[in-house]
Amino acid sequence: MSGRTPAGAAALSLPQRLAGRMATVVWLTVMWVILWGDASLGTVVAGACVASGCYAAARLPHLPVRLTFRPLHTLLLVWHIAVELLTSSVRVAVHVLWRPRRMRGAIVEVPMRTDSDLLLALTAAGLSLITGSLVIELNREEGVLYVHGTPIHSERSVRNLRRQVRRTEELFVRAFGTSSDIEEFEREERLMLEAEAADSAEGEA
Amino acid sequence: MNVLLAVPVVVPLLGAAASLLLRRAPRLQQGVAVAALASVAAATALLLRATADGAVLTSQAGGWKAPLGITLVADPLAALLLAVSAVVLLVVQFYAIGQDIAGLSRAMPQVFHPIYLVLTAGVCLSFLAGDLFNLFVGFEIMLTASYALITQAPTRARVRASMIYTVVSLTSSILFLTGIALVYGLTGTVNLADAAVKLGGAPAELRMVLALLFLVVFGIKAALVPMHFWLPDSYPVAITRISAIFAALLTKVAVYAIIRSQTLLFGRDDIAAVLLCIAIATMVVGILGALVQDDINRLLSFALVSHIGFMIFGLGLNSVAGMAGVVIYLVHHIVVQANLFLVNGLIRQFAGHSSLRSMRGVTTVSPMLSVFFFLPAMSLAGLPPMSGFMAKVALFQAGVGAGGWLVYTAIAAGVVTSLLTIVAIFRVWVRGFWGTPMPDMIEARVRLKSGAHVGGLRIMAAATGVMVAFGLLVAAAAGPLSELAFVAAHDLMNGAAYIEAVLGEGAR
Amino acid sequence: MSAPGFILIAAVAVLYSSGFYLLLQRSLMRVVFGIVVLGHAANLSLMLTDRAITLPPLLTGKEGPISDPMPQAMALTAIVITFGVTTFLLALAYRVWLGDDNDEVPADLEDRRIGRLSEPEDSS
Amino acid sequence: MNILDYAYTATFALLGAGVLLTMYRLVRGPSVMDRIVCLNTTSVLLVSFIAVEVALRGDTAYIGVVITFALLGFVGSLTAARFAERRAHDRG
Amino acid sequence: MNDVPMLLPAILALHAAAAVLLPPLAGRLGARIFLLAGLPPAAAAVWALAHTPAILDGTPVHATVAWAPALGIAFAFRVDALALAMTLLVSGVGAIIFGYCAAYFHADERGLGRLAAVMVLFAGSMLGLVTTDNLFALYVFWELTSVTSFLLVGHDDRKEQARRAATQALVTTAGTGLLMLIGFVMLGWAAGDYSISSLVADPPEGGPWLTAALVLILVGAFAKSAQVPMHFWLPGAMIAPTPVSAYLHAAAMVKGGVYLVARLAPGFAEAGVWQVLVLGVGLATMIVGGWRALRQDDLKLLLAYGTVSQLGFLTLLGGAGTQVAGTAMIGALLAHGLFKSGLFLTVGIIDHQTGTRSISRLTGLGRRMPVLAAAACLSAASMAGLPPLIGFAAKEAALEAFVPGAAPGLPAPASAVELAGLVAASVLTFAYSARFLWGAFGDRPTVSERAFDAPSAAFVAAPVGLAALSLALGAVPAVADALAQGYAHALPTGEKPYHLALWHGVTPPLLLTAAVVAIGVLLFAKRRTVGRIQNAMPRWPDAEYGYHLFIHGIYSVALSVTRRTQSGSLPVYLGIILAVLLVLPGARLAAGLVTGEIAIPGTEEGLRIWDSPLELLVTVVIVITSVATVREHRRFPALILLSVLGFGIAGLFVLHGAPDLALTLVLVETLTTIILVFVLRRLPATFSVRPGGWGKRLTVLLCSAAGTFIAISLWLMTAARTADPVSTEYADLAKKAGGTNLVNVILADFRALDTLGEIVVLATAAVAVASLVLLNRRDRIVDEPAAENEGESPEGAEGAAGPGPADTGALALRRRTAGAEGAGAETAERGPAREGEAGRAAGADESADAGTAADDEGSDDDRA
Amino acid sequence: MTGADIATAVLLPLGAAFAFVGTLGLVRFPTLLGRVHAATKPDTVALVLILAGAAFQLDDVRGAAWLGLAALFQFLTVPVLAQTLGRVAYSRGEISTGHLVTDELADAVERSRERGDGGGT
Repeated sequence: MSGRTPAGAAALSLPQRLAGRMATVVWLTVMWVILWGDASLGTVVAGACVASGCYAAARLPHLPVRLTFRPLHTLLLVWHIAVELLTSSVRVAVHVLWRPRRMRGAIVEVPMRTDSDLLLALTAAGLSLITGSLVIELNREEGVLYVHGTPIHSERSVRNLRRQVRRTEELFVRAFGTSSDIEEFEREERLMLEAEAADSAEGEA
Repeated sequence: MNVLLAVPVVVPLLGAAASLLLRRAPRLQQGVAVAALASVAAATALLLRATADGAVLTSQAGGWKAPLGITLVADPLAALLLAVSAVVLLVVQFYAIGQDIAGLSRAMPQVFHPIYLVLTAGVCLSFLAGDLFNLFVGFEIMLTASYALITQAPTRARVRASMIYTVVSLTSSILFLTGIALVYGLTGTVNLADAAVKLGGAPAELRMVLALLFLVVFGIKAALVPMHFWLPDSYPVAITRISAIFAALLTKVAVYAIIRSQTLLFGRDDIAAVLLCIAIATMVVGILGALVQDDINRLLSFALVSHIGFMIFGLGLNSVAGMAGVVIYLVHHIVVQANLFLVNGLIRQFAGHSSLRSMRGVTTVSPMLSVFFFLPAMSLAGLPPMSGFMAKVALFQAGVGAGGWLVYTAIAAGVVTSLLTIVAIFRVWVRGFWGTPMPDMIEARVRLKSGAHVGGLRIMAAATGVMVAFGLLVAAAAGPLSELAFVAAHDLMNGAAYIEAVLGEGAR
Repeated sequence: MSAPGFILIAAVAVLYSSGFYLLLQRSLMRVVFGIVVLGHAANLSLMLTDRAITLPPLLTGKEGPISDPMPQAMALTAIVITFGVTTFLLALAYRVWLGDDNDEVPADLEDRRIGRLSEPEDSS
Repeated sequence: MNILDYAYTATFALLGAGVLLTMYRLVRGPSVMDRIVCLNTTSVLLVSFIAVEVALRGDTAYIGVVITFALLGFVGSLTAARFAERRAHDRG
Repeated sequence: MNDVPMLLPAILALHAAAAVLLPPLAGRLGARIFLLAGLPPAAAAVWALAHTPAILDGTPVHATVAWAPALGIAFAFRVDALALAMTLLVSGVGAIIFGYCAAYFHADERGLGRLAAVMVLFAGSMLGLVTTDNLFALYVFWELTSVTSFLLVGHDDRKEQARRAATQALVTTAGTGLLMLIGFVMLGWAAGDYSISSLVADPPEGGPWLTAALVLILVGAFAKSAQVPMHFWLPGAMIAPTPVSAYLHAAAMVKGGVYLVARLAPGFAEAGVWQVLVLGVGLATMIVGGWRALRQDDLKLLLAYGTVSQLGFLTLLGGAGTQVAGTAMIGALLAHGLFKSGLFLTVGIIDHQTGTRSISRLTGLGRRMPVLAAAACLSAASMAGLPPLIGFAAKEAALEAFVPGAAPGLPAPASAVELAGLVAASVLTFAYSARFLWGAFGDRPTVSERAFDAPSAAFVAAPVGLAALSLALGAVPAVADALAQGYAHALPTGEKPYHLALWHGVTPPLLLTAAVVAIGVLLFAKRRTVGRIQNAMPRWPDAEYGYHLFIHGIYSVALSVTRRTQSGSLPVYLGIILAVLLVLPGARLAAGLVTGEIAIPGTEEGLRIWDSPLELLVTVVIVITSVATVREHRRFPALILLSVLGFGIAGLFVLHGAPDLALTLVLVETLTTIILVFVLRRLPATFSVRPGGWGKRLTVLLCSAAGTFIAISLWLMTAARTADPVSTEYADLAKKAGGTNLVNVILADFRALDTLGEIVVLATAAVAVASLVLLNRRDRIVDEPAAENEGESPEGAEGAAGPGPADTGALALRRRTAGAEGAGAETAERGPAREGEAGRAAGADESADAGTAADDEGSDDDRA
Repeated sequence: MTGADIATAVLLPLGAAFAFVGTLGLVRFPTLLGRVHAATKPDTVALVLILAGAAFQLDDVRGAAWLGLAALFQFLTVPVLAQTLGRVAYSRGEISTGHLVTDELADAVERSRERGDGGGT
């Protein structure tokens, strides 16, 4: 959530940028109206003013809205997150009650396969929502997430964490990514799989 | 809905808004400020005429009848104080304008004028408020404006002073709020008249506790000993015009609040002893402090504290005569304090400071100034034929009439205080005005008389002169003034008129 | 008839006490905290002047007595006012920090000077 | 007294216990971060309380409060966290 | 009332007008301005003469100008014989002296205009003092003479001695004047009337009240007429220019007290305290004055002490309250006014021509200024009470008045004592009169003659004229006698009428006078022996020393009190305020609870633990967080605790059915937190930790006590409420107004004014913050040069101080870097501002250490 | 005893239980990050459950919708907060490395240092 704009932002055309802005403003206005409770004209206008004011004041980073929406995958994603949330909450609960002192964690570096900032951010958010994991740092330039996971006791659980992160990322990409994002994602994944295969082979040799 | 009552509050606020918008055009800004203050003065003058016979004007804001809505009330006392304050505010405004024209001030006019008007509105609202919480709001408006004003041309000392000032005032505000909570808890209303009626039926001891609490609350702002320490540390440090207004009005508003609350809400005499003790302490401690000061402003501030004691003394007499004395003293003191501070401001132009340690021979440097100083100085010292003498005579008459050893002690303290005031104030004269003038003061005089400053200085001097004249007028008009004072005192001492005016006939 | 329970009275007492204590500190920041706490205390005591009725003063046709709106209105005003003044006090603290490196309330110089005097300067 | 009442009592009890625990951590510290976390937790718990109240009364008056608290608690904690970070940098 | 008497106020106004108009003319007219200034007194004198016959026929002149009737203050005038005598003295002699001034002062004298104005003002107020009939008006003129005499004595304000003497005179006379005012108020209150004539006509019945009033009044009067022990200011006041001394300290002002005594005597002479005081003090003054006059070397001082003695004499006569004494009093009054001012003027001439007044340096003036010497001889003779001068007649009358049995009111022994005193005083008077003549005009071979030129005729005219008057009045005592009888008939009658005359036949007084002369001559002849005796005698306790002791004592007390109370530290101030809160209402509440006058509410009305257990929970939160906030010594954690506390309060509000309140609170809370964070960013991480100990414990005790007090009173008050809150009526009104949320309706409709005020406060605070944080930073940058100028100006110690600039640089540097890592971009433009700030700060530091901070800060605005 | 009531009766205590557990973790976990985990996530669950439970008691849909909005906010804000907290905690060095199996961020920071540009924060 640090306010640095993506490299591509500068290249955006004005209408796109305006679109981004408008989206935010509209969203804020809606919030305002809902909070206010009645949808009278005055409220809307006031809300719009306030929203744009806040927006101008806060100089929020306007991410290019290049997203598509796939309901099916979205459902899948939501389900995944919900399950993860519950299960991991339970896990944490167990640890809380059972020997909390023993609980250990790890900070794992997970290279991402997509380079869309938005997806990256979404993924990070999603991960942070899940109890077991918590994104500590995301390095946009290299597209790497540093995730703190807990409870983690062994290399195996570290690998599980990695897998979980990757899974989440994939779901997000498939849910919201544009076709280009998805292609790009799959290319990256292939490369990565090969690499893994390679060093696993080394491992066997 | 009596419009006259709304004018002193609303017009300055409008003026403030306008002058805030006009901050790029100094002349216009000054014009707006003067116009607003002048209209306030006119309105208050009309109010005074309307209430001179003891009538109590009310206006129910928004047309909601008394205990529900907010009531603005102008009884003779309020009207009188309003009128005097308006004049003083106007004159000081001219002084300020003069100083800005002369380019001798580092205060930012574009901030000063609006906030000054807000201060005016706050003062007027506090005088007019017929509702405890509204009084609180009025106080807050006044105080917030004063916070802003005391930090004009901020220097290290001023920031320090404003810190003390702000924190102490805030403390009193918090206590005020607490007091309001208590009153509402006991009576279920905050309308002064209504509360007065309902407090009548409340347990006496609880009423007493409330009375004392409010005495403390307003006593802090009125700088009653031993809650006065903040005043000499904060007022003198501000720039002249501000010190003048603060010394003249703010403490008086607090005194007014004390009078109003003690007479109307808790109008029984069981607090009189406390008041008298406080009055004695205030008079003596204050003037003793004034004796050892080197800075004229600080000296005046201590004198201010000590003379607040006189008003509390009159209040403690709990008689019509005493109250009349207080009213006269209030009027006299508002004028004379503003007067002396303004003169001192002019002196500073020559001396560059107001410390007696390095000030000699002002009489030689500027005879006019010395006349301007001498007359109000006499008045402050209570020497005839100035207004201060009137006020003291009224108080002493009331005191002698009241009797009782505590009262006699208070009278003795009053005499001592008057004597020490003479010593203190004439010490300023002897050390600062007599003697061979300091060379740099003469240089400063030459510098100021020549060049760009002259026009502005003339206005400043004229304003001060008007103030002196006003002081003399108060003395000369002692006859009508005392008549009015007695009328006001009579209204104060039996709240019936007030209550009926607010709640309508058949209340209580 | 409408007095609040002891628990809340105790709360008020604690609030006022701690507020006063903070107020008596030399660091302006703690003074500000004290003002904030005292503001809470004052508003709380305003609220406590009516019976502890949990129904808000809304005329939504719900049956049952509603809580007294008057203290709420006053407390609202008071909150905002206190906020404004607190902000000013903070600006002041900032200013003090500009002047000297901390936010302590220094003693008045002239008072100190006079305090140092042993003899009155002139008794003419 | 039906199940619902038991449920409410239980809820209040659990939330109350939570509040107390949070207070413990809040006072105990040790790190500022802990306190910030507690700040957030407190706001969340408060929101939960109000939500339960809403349920208890079936009264929509407080829903605005719920939402606003949720938001403001977040804002406060976030600001605090940001500040803590800057402090860390100043030290470094 | 015919319009002629209304001239009197007009004449008074004329004095005032002259005082206002004269100063500008001084430049052109020079010393001749005094001739103009003399016109009003002359007019007054003429007016008095014009009315003399009517007044002597017993019809006093009345005139009244209302001032403040509600307070009993009115300019009421009533000119009877006594007033007439005083008027003639004050205005007549005054006019003469004004004429004398025109010759006395050089044109290039400093502040002539001022002097003339103040003198005429004094003449006016003196005139008013002796003619008014209202106690307060009397006091007005009384204090006016004090103030004007202050200005006159301090005329040569560049002499330290003059300043001291002026202050002394003012403090003594004005201070005791205040006592007199109280006396007047008491007297008037007892009589229910402030008109002197009616007071004297039927005085209020006696008693402690009256006694107190009389004592207070007499104290004032004695101080004014320099009676022992308050006589010290008069010799000191001799620093004034000689004509001023001649007027104030011989003819006019010092007579004020005597006048007052004489004025009140007809009404109050019987009062025991009156006689004791007047006779005792008068006697003592007479002797002391004479005795000390006898050893002066400075002619003027000699006369001053002589005056003291004579004033005692007058007080004695005025207060005695018998017809004879009254007669003598008038005579002596006129006599003294004439000869004493004449002698003063003589001294003035001597001083003016020879440049000295010291007996030991004068010689042979008798030969060089025969006319003056002759005049002086006449005046001195009158002073010594030799025939055929008015002084003699008066002295005869005085002795007559105290011949045992002559005075009905007086017990024989007392009058015997008085008589003895009179005789002794007369002897002394004779002696110092002789000494004066010998000292001023006698030949002393030991002293070398001084060169000087003879005075002009106009110059000498005044003393000669006065001496001639003494002679004339002496030759024709009937004139003075008429006045005297006019006054005396008001007094309780003696056994036989007595008239001022040179010859009553061989009476005891005559014999006494002869004896006086004889002893006096002896005393003068043996002056060396006398001098030795005087030096040998132990020095009497000096009243002036007492005065200085008094003043110094006051200053010391003031200093110690102020030093103890005015500590300058904010926490102390607030602590004291809390203490007061506990002592006044707190103690009262405690007392009420203890005595049971405050009922503790029973169970049915609010004696309960809680309304819902949740309150307990919230209370726990509140208590824990607030206590933790108090104990926390790091800023930031304290801030977080504070926010949690805010949430707790909000929860309580929710419990009490105040959603809007809770909302606002949390909103404000968050905003405060954010702002606080931005400020905290710049401040050190921890508060300064203060050591524990008693101070801290005391603070804790104080605060908790105050908190408890408020909480308990809240509980009691709310429990004691009987009436329904007004707000119960809001509901249906709001329905009419069409609002559903009562709070909003109240804020927006019923109490809209409060809301307006709230907005105003917010706006003002915003402007204040802006002007404090943003604008001034800029204008610092702009007028940095201005600050430099100040640095150069003598007061502005900033920058001028030695190590100032060095630290400035250092500080600025530190700030700059701190800012740089602090808050990124805006630092760039804030840097210089900081530098300026730091510079000022450093400068202020220096000056602060120099202790002159107040000055240079003061100069900051008013001398930009 | 409607179905809505039953739902509420189930959801509310469940949510409360989650909240309790979370705070318990806040107290009992040894590491700061652990506490952050425990404090943020279960609370989210708890709040959502409770809001749901409350929603069942509301007769009008708008109220329920608002509650849903509140839940949505929670979903939006929690990750942001958690992430910020984590980053800050890490940058303040308040990670008790004793409890970490691996810390690859540290290695990364190390690498970036060598490479010379401030890679991490």
